[in-house]
Amino acid sequence: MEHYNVKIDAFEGPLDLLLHLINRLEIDIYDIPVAEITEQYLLYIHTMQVLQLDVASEYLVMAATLLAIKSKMLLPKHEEDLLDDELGLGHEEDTMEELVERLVEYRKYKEAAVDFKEMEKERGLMFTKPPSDLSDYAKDIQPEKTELNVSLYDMLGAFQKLLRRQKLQKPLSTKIARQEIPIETRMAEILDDLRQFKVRKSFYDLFPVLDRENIVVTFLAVLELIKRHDIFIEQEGNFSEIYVSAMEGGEEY
Amino acid sequence: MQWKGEKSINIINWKGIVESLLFAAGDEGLTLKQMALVLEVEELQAEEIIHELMEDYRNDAMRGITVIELAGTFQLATKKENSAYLKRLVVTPQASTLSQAALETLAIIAYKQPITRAEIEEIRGVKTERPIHTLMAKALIKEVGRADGSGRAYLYGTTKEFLDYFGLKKIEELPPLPEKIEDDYQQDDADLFFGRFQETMDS
Amino acid sequence: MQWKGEKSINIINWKGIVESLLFAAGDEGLTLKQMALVLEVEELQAEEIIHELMEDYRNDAMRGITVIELAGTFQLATKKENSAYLKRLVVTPQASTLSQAALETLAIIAYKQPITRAEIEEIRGVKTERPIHTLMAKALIKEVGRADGSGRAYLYGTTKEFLDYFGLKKIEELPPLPEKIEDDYQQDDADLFFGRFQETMDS
Repeated sequence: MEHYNVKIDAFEGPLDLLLHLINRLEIDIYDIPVAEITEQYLLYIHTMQVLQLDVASEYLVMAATLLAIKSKMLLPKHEEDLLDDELGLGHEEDTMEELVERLVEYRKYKEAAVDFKEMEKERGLMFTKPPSDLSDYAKDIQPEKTELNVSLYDMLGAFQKLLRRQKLQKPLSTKIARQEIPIETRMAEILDDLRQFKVRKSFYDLFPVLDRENIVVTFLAVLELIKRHDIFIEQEGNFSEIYVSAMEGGEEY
Repeated sequence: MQWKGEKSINIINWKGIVESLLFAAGDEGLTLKQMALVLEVEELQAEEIIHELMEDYRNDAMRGITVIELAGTFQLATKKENSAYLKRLVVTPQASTLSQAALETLAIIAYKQPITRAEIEEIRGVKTERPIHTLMAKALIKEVGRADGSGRAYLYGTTKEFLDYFGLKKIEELPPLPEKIEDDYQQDDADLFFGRFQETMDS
Repeated sequence: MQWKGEKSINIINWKGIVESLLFAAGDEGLTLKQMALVLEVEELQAEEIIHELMEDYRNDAMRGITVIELAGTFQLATKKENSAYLKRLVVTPQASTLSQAALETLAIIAYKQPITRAEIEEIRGVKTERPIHTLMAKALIKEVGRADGSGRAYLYGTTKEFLDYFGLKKIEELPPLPEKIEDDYQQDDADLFFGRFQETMDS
């Protein structure tokens, strides 16, 4: 039994992934082609598993939901179902509608989060100063023994403010940029490789170096090559081997 | 500025005094109430003084600092346009910004407070324990009570620190949620129904 | 102000920039050398700017703050004639009964106990005698021992009253600090994968 952990940070769960797919496929959120979106979604999950990345259980639950909706839509309709359909009460549509409703609701807050990010950035452009040291004015004052009127959150808030407070930078430091493998370089390598052998190659064989930076860059290079129609992907069925081959007459890099 | 009944000699430089107070208070800021107490004037008068001071600052484009209102307090801060120079001078130890998960969670809490974790998770479709911990530790949210029902789950709401962090005067200043989507939805819902109805009729 | 050879468009508001820098530098102040470095000008030019700024402040009697020069560093400070009001600011009971200074100090002690006053001051960057005095008087902290070393400074820790007051059973119940949580956020394969993936898709 595998352990599924919540680890995916750049996609905020299955709803976010679905929204992303809907955007990319330029689908109307209120008119989602179930078969297509399910296929795309599963391809995604499958690719993650191929790359041996942890897939959080929520993603798998959503996959099951999508498959259920899809299969119900494909099933021959019984008479009762037909009746339901006439009344607009079909169960599968209900589930799809529920999903659309959730997507729309979630999207509102996802957009609000974009506003928040912007506000956070704007606020970060303003610098303040710590309170001046006024203790000289307070020498002869005794702290009064009144009741406290603060909460744990006031204390935490005060502490956060302290942590956020900037410190003078001495000396002025320099930053070192992280070295990354350019995706273009990897794209050229993959294409050269495929053209040289002139046969299709297993998707897995494109990942000879198994460090995560390399895996990611290679995968992105493959996606970019597909987008540019430089390579061609074949898969006989769900979860079977994926093959990659070069398209004829592609561009040089 | 001068209040009724005060002698015309020895005019008190209220704006200058408030500027001193704001400077000394730093990022702690001052509320109108505190200013009124220290100046021994009414809050309305304190408000008038601070607004005059803010006006002066606004009218002088050469100033490098300005008066801002954050979470119900007034404080002095550097102008945004000088941030490039300030970044060369200072390091902010906790410059790390909030993660996407934390921002989404915070947005839901900000607009729907008070709200339980289960309700947040229902909207996001994923577990939200960790973003909530982060937001609590950063004092951006707090427990504001308990929900009714068997679980008696904690209800979360935003804090004063939240307003400060995002540069807001008060919670009402939040940009409105994009409700337009909702309207589209209503309409499309009807379209969808009629579309399907038609299909069924035609088949 | 404009340097020789510089184009007349895009005149930089040097005085404003220096004012923001001085403001953010606070009590530490800035030397001409630091200013010159940040502005990327010669020290002589920095000196010219700061003197113009000081002149402006001198000419405006309404200001509550001023630029002072102390041992080769320049800093903003409140005007002496307003000190009576600053004193009142300290004396005036705040809306909450603990000041920001006391709350900060309490948080540092709570999370880093046992800790000496010098260590707290290192974190806060200011003298902390008074907040400690206040917290002791309110029985939220106590002396829990002496540090090793020549000074044998007092070590401070929180009290049972502290726990009672904030409704904690034991000190471990304090919400974890953000840095601790951030450590857990070790970027993993999936993060990296999706992060880069989205960058590419969005580009």
